[in-house]
Amino acid sequence: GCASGDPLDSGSDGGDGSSETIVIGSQDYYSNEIIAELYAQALEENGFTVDRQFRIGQREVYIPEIESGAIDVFPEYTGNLLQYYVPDTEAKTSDDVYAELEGALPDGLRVLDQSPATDQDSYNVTRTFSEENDVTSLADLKNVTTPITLGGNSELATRPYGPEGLKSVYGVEVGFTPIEDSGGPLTLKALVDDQVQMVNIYSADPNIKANDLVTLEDPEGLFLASNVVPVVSEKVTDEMADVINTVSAALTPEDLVALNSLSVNDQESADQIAKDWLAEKNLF
Amino acid sequence: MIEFRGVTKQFPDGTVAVHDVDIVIPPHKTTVLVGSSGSGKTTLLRMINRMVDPTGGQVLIDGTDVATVDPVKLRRGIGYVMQNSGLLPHRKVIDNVATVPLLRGTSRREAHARALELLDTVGLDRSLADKYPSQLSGGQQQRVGVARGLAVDPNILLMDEPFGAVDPIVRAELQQELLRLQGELGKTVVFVTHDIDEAFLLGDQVVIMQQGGRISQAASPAEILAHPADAFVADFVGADRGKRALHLTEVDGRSIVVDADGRPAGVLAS
Amino acid sequence: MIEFRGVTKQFPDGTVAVHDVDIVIPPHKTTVLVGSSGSGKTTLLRMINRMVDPTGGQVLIDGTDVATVDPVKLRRGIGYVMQNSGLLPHRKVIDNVATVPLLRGTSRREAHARALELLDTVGLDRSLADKYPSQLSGGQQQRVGVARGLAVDPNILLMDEPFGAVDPIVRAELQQELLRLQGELGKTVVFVTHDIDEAFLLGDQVVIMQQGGRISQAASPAEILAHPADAFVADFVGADRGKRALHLTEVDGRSIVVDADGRPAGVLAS
Amino acid sequence: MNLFADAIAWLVDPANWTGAGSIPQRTFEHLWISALVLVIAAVIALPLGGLVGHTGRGREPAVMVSGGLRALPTLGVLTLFALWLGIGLQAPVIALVILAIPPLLAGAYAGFESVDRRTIDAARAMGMREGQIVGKVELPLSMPIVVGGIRSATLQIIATATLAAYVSNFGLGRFIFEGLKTRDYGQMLGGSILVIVLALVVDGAFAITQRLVVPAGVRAVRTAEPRSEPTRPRAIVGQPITEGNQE
Amino acid sequence: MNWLWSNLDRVGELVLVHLALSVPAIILSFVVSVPIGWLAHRYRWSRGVLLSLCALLYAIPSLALFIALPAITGLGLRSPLNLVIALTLYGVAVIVRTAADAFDAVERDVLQSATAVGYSAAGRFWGVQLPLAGPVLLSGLRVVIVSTVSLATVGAVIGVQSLGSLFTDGFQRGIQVEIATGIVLTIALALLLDWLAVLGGRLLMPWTRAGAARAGSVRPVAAAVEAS
Ligand SMILES: Nc1ncnc2c1ncn2[C@@H]1O[C@H](COP(=O)(O)OP(=O)(O)OP(=O)(O)O)[C@@H](O)[C@H]1O
Ligand SMILES: Nc1ncnc2c1ncn2[C@@H]1O[C@H](COP(=O)(O)OP(=O)(O)OP(=O)(O)O)[C@@H](O)[C@H]1O
Ligand SMILES: [Mg+2]
Ligand SMILES: [Mg+2]
Repeated sequence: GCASGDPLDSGSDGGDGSSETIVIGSQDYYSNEIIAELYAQALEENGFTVDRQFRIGQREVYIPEIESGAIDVFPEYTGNLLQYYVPDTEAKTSDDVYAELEGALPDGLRVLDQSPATDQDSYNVTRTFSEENDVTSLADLKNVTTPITLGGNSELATRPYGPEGLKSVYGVEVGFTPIEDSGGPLTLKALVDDQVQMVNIYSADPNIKANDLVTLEDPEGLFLASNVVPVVSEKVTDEMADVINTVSAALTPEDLVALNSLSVNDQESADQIAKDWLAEKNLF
Repeated sequence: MIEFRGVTKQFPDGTVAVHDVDIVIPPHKTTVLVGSSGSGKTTLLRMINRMVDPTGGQVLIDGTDVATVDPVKLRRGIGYVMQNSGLLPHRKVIDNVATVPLLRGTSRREAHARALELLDTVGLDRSLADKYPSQLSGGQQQRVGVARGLAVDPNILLMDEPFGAVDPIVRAELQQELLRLQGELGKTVVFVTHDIDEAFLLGDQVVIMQQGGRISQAASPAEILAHPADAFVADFVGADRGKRALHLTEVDGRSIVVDADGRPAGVLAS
Repeated sequence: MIEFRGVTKQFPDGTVAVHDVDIVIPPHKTTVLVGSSGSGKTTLLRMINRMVDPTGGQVLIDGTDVATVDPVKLRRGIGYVMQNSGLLPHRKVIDNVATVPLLRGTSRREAHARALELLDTVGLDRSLADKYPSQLSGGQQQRVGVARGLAVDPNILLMDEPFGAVDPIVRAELQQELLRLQGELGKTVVFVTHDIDEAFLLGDQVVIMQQGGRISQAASPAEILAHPADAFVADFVGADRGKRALHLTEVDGRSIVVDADGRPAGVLAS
Repeated sequence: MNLFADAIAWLVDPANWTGAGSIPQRTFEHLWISALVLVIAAVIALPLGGLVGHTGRGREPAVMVSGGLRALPTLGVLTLFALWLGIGLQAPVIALVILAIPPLLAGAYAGFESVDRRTIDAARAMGMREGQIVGKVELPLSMPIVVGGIRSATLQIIATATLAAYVSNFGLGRFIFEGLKTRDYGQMLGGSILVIVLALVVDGAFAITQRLVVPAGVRAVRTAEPRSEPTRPRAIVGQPITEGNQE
Repeated sequence: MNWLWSNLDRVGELVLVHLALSVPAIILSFVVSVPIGWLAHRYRWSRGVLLSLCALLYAIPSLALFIALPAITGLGLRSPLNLVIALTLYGVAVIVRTAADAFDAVERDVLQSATAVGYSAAGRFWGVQLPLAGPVLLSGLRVVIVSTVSLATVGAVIGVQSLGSLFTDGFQRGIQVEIATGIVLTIALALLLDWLAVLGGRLLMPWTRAGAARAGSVRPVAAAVEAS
C-alpha cells in the first residue's frame, strides 16, 4: 500500500492501460492535499478506482505531468493557475478569471466548475498594527509613517502583486523579507514578533482567525480572485465530473478554513478530515 | 640444485641490488645468505621464485631457466616463508596452511587433512587450526608460516629472515625446530638472515654478501671462521676482534671461554 | 646507589608485575636487568623515576625514598633512554637533546652549546643537529636518545632495551659505544634487555628475572655462568646446553671453539 | 547545458553585483555565518575531543555522539528550531553547529590518539608536566589530523549554510531558493557555483594552513617513511608489486 | 501526539520511500567507490586528482545538485532517480578517500606473501586485497549510510517524498511532533542500517572479531594511565 507512489515510479508513465483508474495529484501543501482527498474519497464512494499521487511539489513540477496525462485530476486555484499561463493577465474577479482560464488551458486539459471556496494570496497585519496605524485596506498603507516590511515566500518578490505591485497600484513602498514556509507558522511568528509588519497568508489559512489578524482589503484588485477548481484530463468522464462538481459546490470558504484548521490545529490527517467532512455533508 | 649464472639486478631507479652473482646452491642442504641491510639478500632470494626478474644472467632450477616457467605455477611449487610470517590475517590457521593446495585445486578435505599433519610436523597443537593468525603468538605464527611453506611438499624452501621478528628465546627454539625438521625432510633451503650467529648455526653453506650485491665468500661456517676470504669477511664474522676472538679463563675451577672484551662466551666442556 | 626494599607492584587489573624485590644497584656501575618478556623488567626500571609507583616496599636513591620526591623534579634529574629512542618527531635533533635543560630553564644558547658537545660525546656528527629525527637512521636516533639522556649530566641513566630495535651490526656498534662512554663517564646505569648476550657484554652486575617479577640471581656474568643459582638460570643462560656448552676442534691448524650443536662460536687465541 | 549558459549570464550580469542582496553581500554573509558556526563548534568540540584523545577515556561515547550527530538531518533540526526561534540566524546557526561538531570532534580525538604513546611516555619520563605534554607534544603532533577535521567541517558548513536561507534572509542560499521558487534556474545554478567556488577557495586556504601548522619533522616522516621504521628498512616498502607479475 | 496516531500509515509509507531512496544510493556509492579507491591506491598520480574531484563534489550544495542534475540527466525534476544519483555522488565523495586508505592499509608483506605462494593477480585482488581492505571499507560504508539517510531528507524541499516531507509539512502546518518524528525516524533508520552493516561485516569478516579479542587483551600502555 504505497498510495502516494512507488518511489521509483516517476509518474511520467501515464497510460498504464487500466482506464478505470483515475490518478489524482496534489501540491506539496496540506490544504491542497485535503481537497484532493475530498475528490478522491468522493470518487471512490461512487465506485471509481483512484490512484493518489499526492504532495508533488510546486506548480512548475506538476503542471507538465498533468499536461502529459500522467495525472488526471488536480485541485488548483483559478487565479494562481491563470497567472501561470498568462502572467500579465488583467482579469481580477472570480468570473473573469475563470472565464479567461478556460481559454488559457492547453489542449486536452479543462477545468470543472469552480468552488465558492477561495484560497488566495492576501496581506495581513496584526490587530495592533491595524489599530495603531488605522489601516484596514491596502490603500491605507500610504499613510503609515514607519517603514513596512512584507514577509512571504521568495517568489512573492517577483510576482505582480508583490512589492512592485503594491507600489504601482497603491503607491506603497515596502521592504521584503523572504520566509519560505508559504505563510505558515514561521511567517506568523515573524509577524507577531514584529520582524515583519505585513505578511502574505492564504486567505483560507485558519491562523488568520486564530491569531486575530486583519486581512487588508484590496479595493483596486491587486490580487486576482483564486477559487478552488479542479483541473482534469480527458480521461475524466462526465460521471466523474459530476461527482467532483458536487463536492466543489458544497465546499464553502468557511468550510475550507475549518478543514485547514483541523489539519493545523487538531493535527488530523487529510484522509480523516475528508472522510468526516463528506459524512457531515452527506453528499453521497 | 639452484644455480645463479652471472645474475645482475638493477631496479628501474638505478639501484644495483645484485651484481654479477655466480653461485650454486646444493640440493638437500641449507644455504644461508647473510650480509648487512641492503646487500641484496632478499633480491637474490626472490629471483628464485620470480618475485623479481634478473636484468642480466640466468637463474636455473635443476637446469631449467626459471624465466621460461610461468611465475604463478613456479611459485606454487616453491615454499616461501617470510619475516612476519606473511600469513593471511583473514584466514584461519588451517586455511592458511592449505592455501597453496587449495589454489592448486586439491579438494578441501584432503588439503585440510594434510594441513593438520603439517601442524604436527612443525610442532603446533592441532587445536590451533581454527584460530586466526592474530590469536597466535609470534613464534606460533612463524611455525604456521613454515607449515604453509611445506604444504605442497616442495623441494625448495625459501626463508627470508623468518625468525627476524620474534624474541631471542623463541628464536632459539625455532632455530632448533628448523634444524630438526631439516634433518627429517632434507629440503633445499635458502635462508636469509643478517645475524651471523644464526647463519653459522643453520647453514651448511654460508654466503656472505656485501654492499652492492656482491658475494664475498661462500663456504662452510668453520671454513669461513678459519680462513676468511678477505678483511670484510673477517670483520663481519668478528674473527679478529671482540666476540669471536676467544680465550680461556678459570672461575672457581671451571674453564670459562671469554672473548676479547673479557665477557664470557660459555663454559668449556671438560 | 639505588636500593629496592621489598618492592612489589600489582597493577589495578591484578597482574603482579614485580614481586617482593630486594636489590642494591651499585653506583658508577652498569646493572643489567634481563629476563623474558613480561618478567617485570620495565616495571622495575620505571619505579626508579616514578613512572610507576610501587604498591609495596620502597625505592631509595642515595637513601631517600623516591616516593617523597616530586616526580617531575625526580625525572628531570634522571636520564631515560628507550627502545624507539622516544624522540619528539617535531623537534630538531638539537632541540631534542636540549629538551630537559630547556624545561629546567637553561638559556637556549647554553642548552644548544651543551647539546652540540653531547652529539660529539655519543659519536654523532654536529651536522646532524638541524635534522629531524625521521631523517636519521635507527642507530643515529638511538645515539640521539642517549645524548638526550645525558643532557642534564644525571648520575643515573635508565635504559629500557635501547638497542632492541636496531639491526645486529649497528647494535654491536652501539654496545661498544656505550662501553666506551661508560668507561669515560662512570654513571649508574640500569639497563634492560632480554638478550643474554647483551647482558653479559654490558653488565657489571646482571640481574636475571623470571616470570612473576621475581629475581632469580644477581651477580657478575662470570659467576652466573660458573654457578647458576638454579635450573632456570642455567637454562636461561644456556650454560648446560647448546650455545654456551663449548668444546675445541681443529680446522686447518686453528683451534675453533664449537658449541654443543657443532656450530663454531669463535677462534681460540693462540 | 543551456542551464549553464544561463548561470554564466546571471553571474556576469553587473546588476547582480551591486546593491542590496548583491553577490558580494551574499558572499560576505555566507562567509560570516560559516566562520561564526565554525568558531562555536570548534570551541565546543576541539577541547572535548582533545580531552578524550589525551586521557583515552570516554572514547566510546565520543564515537557514538559523533556518529549519532551525523545522522541528525540538518533540515529537520533547522525547521524544528525555526519553529521555536522564528526567522533569523539562530536556527541555522544551531543546526550548522550540530552539523559541524562530528568531524571536529572526531578529528580532535583521532588526532590526539594518533600521537605515538611511546613519544608521550618518553616526554613524561623526561620530566614534562601533563600540561607541557599536551601543549608541546600532543598538540603539535596531532595538528595534521585536527586541521583535517576542521577542514572537512568547514567544507560541510559552507555547502550546507545554503539551507540557512530557508529560514532567514541570509547567505548565498538566497539565490538558490529564489531561483527555485521563481523558476530562474540560471540564478539557482549561478548561486550554487558561487558556493562551490567559495568552498574550494576556503579549502585551498586550509591546505596552505595545514602545510604551515604541521611541524616540519612530522612532514619529513611521511616523505622519508622507510627511514623512520625502527627496524631496518624493508627493501620493497612503498613499491607496487610489479616484478615477475606481468602475467 | 495526536498527529502521530492519525498519521501512522503515512509515516510508515514514508519510511519505506526513504529506504527506497537511500538504500540504492548507499549500495551504488559503495560499488562505485571501491574501484575508484583502488585506482587512487594503485596509481599514486591519480590519487590527488581523484581525491580533489571528490572534495569538489562534496562542496556542491545538495539543493543545487538536486536541481542541476535533471538538467544533465534529462530526468524529470521529481524523479526519485535524480535524488538517488545525487545521493550516490555524495556517497562517492565521502567514501573514495576511505576506500583508497583501505587498500593502503593492507600490509604489503601480506600481499607479497600472497604473491609468493602463487596467487594470480586477480586471485590476489579478490582473495586477499579486497577482504583485507574490508574493515576500513566498512567504516567508510558506515559513514555513508548515516550521511545518506540524513541527506535524503533534503529532497523534500524540491518535492521528492521522503522522511524529509515530515519536515516541510510539519513546518508549514507548525506541527513540531511531525518534525520531531521525522528526525527520530531518520536517526533510527540510519542507526538500523548502520547496525545491519556492522552485523554483515561480522558475518563476512569473522577474523576481525578474533583480532579485536586479542587487541583488547594486549596490555595497556603502562604510562598513559599510570603516572598521571
Ligand atoms: N623494488 C625496488 N626498487 C628499487 N630499489 C630496490 C627495490 N627493492 C630493493 N631495492 C634496493 O636494492 C638493494 C638491495 O635490497 P634487498 O632488499 O635485496 O636487501 P637485503 O639484503 O634483503 O636487505 P635487508 O637486510 O634490509 O632485508 C637495496 O639498496 C634496496 O634499497
Ligand atoms: N599498566 C599496566 N597494567 C596492567 N598490567 C601491566 C601494566 N604494565 C605492565 N603490565 C604487566 O606486568 C607484567 C610485567 O610487565 P613489564 O612491562 O614490566 O615486562 P617486561 O619484562 O618489561 O617485558 P618486555 O620484555 O616485554 O618489555 C606483564 O605481565 C605486563 O602485562
Ligand atoms: Mg631483505
Ligand atoms: Mg619492557
